[in-house]
Amino acid sequence: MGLQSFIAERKQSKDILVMAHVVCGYPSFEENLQELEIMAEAGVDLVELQFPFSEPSADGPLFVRANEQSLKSGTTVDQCFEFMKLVSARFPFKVLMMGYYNTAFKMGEAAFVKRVKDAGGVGYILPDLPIEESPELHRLSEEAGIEPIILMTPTTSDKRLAKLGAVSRGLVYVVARKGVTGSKTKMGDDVLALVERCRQHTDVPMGVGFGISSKADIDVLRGHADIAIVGTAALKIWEEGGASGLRNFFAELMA
Amino acid sequence: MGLQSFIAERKQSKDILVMAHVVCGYPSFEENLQELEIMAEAGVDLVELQFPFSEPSADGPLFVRANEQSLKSGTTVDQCFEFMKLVSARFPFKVLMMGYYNTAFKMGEAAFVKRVKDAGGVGYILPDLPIEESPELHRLSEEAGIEPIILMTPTTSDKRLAKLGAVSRGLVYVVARKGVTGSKTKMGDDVLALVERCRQHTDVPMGVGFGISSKADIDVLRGHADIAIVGTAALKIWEEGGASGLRNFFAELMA
Amino acid sequence: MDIFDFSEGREGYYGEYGGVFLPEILHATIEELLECFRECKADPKFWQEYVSLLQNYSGRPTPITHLENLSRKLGGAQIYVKRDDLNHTGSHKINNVMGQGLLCQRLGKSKVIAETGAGQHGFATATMAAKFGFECKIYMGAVDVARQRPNVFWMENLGAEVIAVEDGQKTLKDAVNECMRDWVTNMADTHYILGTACGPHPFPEMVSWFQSIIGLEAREQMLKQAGRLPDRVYACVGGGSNAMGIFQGFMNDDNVELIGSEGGGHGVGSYMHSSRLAYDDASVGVAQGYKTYFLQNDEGNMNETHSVAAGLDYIGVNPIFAHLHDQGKVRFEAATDIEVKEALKLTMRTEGLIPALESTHAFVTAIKEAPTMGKDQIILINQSGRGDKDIFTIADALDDAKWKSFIGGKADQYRGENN
Amino acid sequence: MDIFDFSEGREGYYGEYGGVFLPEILHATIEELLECFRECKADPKFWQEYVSLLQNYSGRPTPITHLENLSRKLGGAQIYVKRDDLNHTGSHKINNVMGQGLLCQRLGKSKVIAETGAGQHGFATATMAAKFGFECKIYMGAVDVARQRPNVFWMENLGAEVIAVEDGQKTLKDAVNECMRDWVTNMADTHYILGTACGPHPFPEMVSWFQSIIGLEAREQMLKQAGRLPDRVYACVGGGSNAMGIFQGFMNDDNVELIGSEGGGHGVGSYMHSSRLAYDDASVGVAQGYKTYFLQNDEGNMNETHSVAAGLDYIGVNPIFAHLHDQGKVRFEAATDIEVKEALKLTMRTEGLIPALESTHAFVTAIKEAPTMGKDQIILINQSGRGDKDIFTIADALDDAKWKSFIGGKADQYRGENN
Ligand SMILES: Cc1ncc(COP(=O)(O)O)c(C=O)c1O
Ligand SMILES: Cc1ncc(COP(=O)(O)O)c(C=O)c1O
Repeated sequence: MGLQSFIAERKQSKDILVMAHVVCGYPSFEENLQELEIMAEAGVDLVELQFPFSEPSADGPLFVRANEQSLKSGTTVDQCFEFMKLVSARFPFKVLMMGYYNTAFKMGEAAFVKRVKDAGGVGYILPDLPIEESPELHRLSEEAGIEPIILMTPTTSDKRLAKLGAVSRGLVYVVARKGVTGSKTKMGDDVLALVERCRQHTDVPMGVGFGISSKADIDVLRGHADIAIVGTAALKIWEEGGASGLRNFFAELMA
Repeated sequence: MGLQSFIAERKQSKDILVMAHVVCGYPSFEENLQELEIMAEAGVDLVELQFPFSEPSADGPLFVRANEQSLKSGTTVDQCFEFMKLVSARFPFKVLMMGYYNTAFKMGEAAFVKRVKDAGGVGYILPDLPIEESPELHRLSEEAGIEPIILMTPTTSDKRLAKLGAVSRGLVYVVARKGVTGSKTKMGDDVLALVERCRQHTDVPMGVGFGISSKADIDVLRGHADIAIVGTAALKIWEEGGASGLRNFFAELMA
Repeated sequence: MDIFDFSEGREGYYGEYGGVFLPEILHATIEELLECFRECKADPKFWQEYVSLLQNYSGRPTPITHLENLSRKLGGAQIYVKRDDLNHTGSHKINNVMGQGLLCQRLGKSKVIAETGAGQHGFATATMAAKFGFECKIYMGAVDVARQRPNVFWMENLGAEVIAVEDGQKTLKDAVNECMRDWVTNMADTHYILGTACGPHPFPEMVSWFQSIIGLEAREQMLKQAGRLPDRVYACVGGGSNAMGIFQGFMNDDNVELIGSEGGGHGVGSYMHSSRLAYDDASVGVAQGYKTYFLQNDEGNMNETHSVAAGLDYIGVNPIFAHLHDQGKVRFEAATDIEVKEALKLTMRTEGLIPALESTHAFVTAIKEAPTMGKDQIILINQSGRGDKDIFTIADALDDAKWKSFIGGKADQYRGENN
Repeated sequence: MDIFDFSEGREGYYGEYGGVFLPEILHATIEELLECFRECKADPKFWQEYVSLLQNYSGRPTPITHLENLSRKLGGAQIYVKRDDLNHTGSHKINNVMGQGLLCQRLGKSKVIAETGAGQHGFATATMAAKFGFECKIYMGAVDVARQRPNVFWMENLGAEVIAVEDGQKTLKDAVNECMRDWVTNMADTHYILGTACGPHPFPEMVSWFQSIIGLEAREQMLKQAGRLPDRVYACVGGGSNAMGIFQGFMNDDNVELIGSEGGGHGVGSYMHSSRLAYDDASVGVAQGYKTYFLQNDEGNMNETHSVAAGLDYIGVNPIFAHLHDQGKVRFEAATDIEVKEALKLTMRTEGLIPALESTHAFVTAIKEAPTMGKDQIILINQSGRGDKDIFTIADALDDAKWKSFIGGKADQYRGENN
């Protein structure tokens, strides 16, 4: 089943889905598994598996350090794909590859698509790959039946939203604010207005991310967005509170 | 009795005279007196009393340090003149003021001449005062009956020697070599030739200085120059060998 | 040949290199920048204003110096040097920075950010910001902050905030990442003054354009002073801005060979260098907003790089050079750390010039090749900066014992003051 | 008015100041120098050669920069700055040194000696010697060697021998004495490159002549850039060479007021300063070969002097200024150490310029006076040098804590290497 129908199906029983995030190999693949187990238990619907990159220029400090530490401990792209395979087989949520374009570019776009697909991934998020640079990758993805996730942002003009909307598939990642991952966003009318603006240009489901860290944030989005994307907040909790902390976090978040 | 007649008189009993040097107030006026006593005993004929100056740019390292230390210990121009008075009264040798022009300039040339005269000095050596700058001082000196000592050097042209000769009185100080006081000079034909060259231009007695440190040096000059001028060598001995050292030094030198 | 005529290819691409690989959120900002740059480039008054600003503030035109002693000593080609070391703040970096300052004014932005490695670009940017009245933040790897304190000192005194970047290798490339992070947050009122001809379009073109003043001057000066064009032109290549600057003066002169000299570090095979094109260790990739040759591993993660010259110690090379290298239009060589030290000593003693360690890389290659050339041949070296502000690095590189003991004494003095 | 027309007075005298007070042994040498200088001055080709050497090697003409920000901030006169800081080696000292280098070639001498205080003149001389192929010895007070190690480092690397002078106050004046001592020994093959417009004739005239290039350029540039002559011209005065340099451009312009700014150190009455003319502590004397105002005691021994700027920290002033002061042709003011620090900070932040501490003295006086002048009035400041090579002194002067801890870390690193 493709990403979009998966989302549609899940949304029949929930008013908003949750997408979570782990950085592959940080703190370790074992801990990643524990985190994912907790996320699955809590009913998380989608997970981004970030492939660590040496130049994570769109990430905030916590993820930057996670990328760095993961690479330092020897994480390879092969390991990430194997992990993806394991995870997508074991858990009910759907898995997306998240990372930087160079990871895909270096192995070749065709190989990249094939490997995501083979590992059970339903799509990928490459924040430094603009649509101007991705027609071929999108074509290959479509052939393979996986989805390239398009990002829409507060600085995107209507004209450009139309362009982005035209090629968006699976889901759209609405970036709630300027900046990098990790800092808090005030979830309010601005964000909802942005989601509405984006909806004018596409029918695919809307995920909202960047700075979501509480049930209150999700409540704001409920009825407006389809998916709440939780990134840094979860990693922070894991680092500070371990398994029980994370369990409580997701329990509260998704209550 | 003026300088030149004094020299003439002394030369009747000696084939060469000796002029020695002390830096006033270095190591102290007391030690100066002890040195002078030894010089007098040894039969030294003339003594330069150097008035310390803060910028002794024509002096070598030993005298530079002596100038500096003397000033540091508080030596004043008044003290130097008083010391000159004491010395010229107590000892049989004749005394010359030696120093830099600024000492004379600051008190005024007329006052300077009067004070040298009053202190029993027979003349002065101001190595940084060229003849172009000294007509008035020379005039005052002549009036007072003291002598401005002219320096003649290895780099002085015949034309200039003639000019210098024309205004020289008392004695001429023949600078044995280029450089500052203190380093050794090879006393040989060059020096003698220079003395001969100087004699072409004046009849006043010739003293030779810069680097004379032994009887052998004096022996070379004997019969050519009228006066051997011993500077740094004596101070060095005093510093290293004290009174007995200096006594031996002069005994050998003048044997 | 106009490498910036994109009418037959994709805008911002040089062969297969270049492009814009930025987060979507910067799309509008980079478009706005591109548009503003296009306006400036089309407006002769802008260039006039730029030239007169550099003349009055930075001392342009910088002269060409004929190195008669060195030429004689090497016994081959006549060596001329373009003296961009005489610029205000001591390097060619000021050219680009002043140009972007004017552009930033047009953009109506009040804040500037910049990455810096050796500190020269940061120093120039802080200077420009003081002159233009912009708020200024300089991102600098923590390792560089520690080893380039003199430049940090000046930047701070010029009113800039210097932020030590603690991520990654804590050097230049990490400072670039941090600039991107600042920019995606503050682009509304902030312009990113990229320091070399790298990064996303239009930066390679824009920085090259501003630096082309070097080559424009140099070509005219060579004709006037030497009576003809040089046979070869040498420049060091970090990101490639000073080299692009001087090469552009001779791009259409087929008989002028263009040679870029990269940081050879510990030499070929050492994997401790920053030669992207002269050695075979780099491959094509996409990072920091553009596609070019990077020193990276098979999975696309960047390798550690090294050069005695902090300003050459960078993973990527400007995409224009990647293309010109493919085309055989520019030849690339590397100079090792050891060769650089020797060439620096030679240049100081024979000519009284102190090239920056970066620039000395160009001297190394020129000094190697001059003796093989005829006495009637002419070479031109771009001295992109002066070395006297890199005293710590050079004293370290030359392992100067008296310097070290001076620093020890200074430290003792400071510690004494604190007691 | 031609101050160098001695036809009605004594050659080498300016009023009652100047002259030649040297040991007889130097008579022939100084005559030879005078004769050679007269030839050079009479030979238009010499001046042409001099100008083109400076153009091609040192980047002359240096520009004039209009300080719009500072002028606006002060709310008075429009401030322009002559940028001799952009010279090769970083100060106006190179002008004189290059000129004397050419002259030394004419004299057929193969060795040069020079005194230096801050090190700028020594640095320039070592550079010139490398370029001309002269053997070079630099005399520098031991105290200055210790505190100006960066300059010593460069001089040595340029091939000069730097000799620490252990006599006297172990500073500039003692280095001058030591040069005299070397010169009386080695004059046959050695030329003494005096660094300022002091010393025996013809040095004051000769150094002033070479430095007059500053004023020649500046006058023309002011007319072109500001449309008219400045109302006032400010320069710092150590020995007085940069000030003589710029003032000569305006000597015959009666409406241009000339202001020299001396080292006020700890201020009037402190006896820790180097203001010979602005304060009342100096008197006429004869030392170091010439007659002028010296900071000396009643017996003619020199006093200790002080200035935060090593290059102003000198006992005497050039005899031409002593005369022009008597004549009321040049006004003299003093800038204290504290004022200098404040003006330096202000200039860095508002204009992105880092004047040398010496030059900052001129800024202090100009900054004090600009607000009292009309907005339609114009002042010109001579920025004789750049401050970035004085980082140790300036960091000390600004008491920069991060700098101190950087130095501590560097010292620890070096000590570690030795274990
Ligand atoms: C003096 C100097 N030259 C060259 C470079 C290298 O940069 P680019 O290749 O962009 O000229 C730098 C960079 O800091 C530099 O400071
Ligand atoms: C930059 C600078 N300005 C001024 C001076 C003072 O010298 P003068 O008065 O001869 O210009 C010096 C002396 O070292 C200097 O380095």
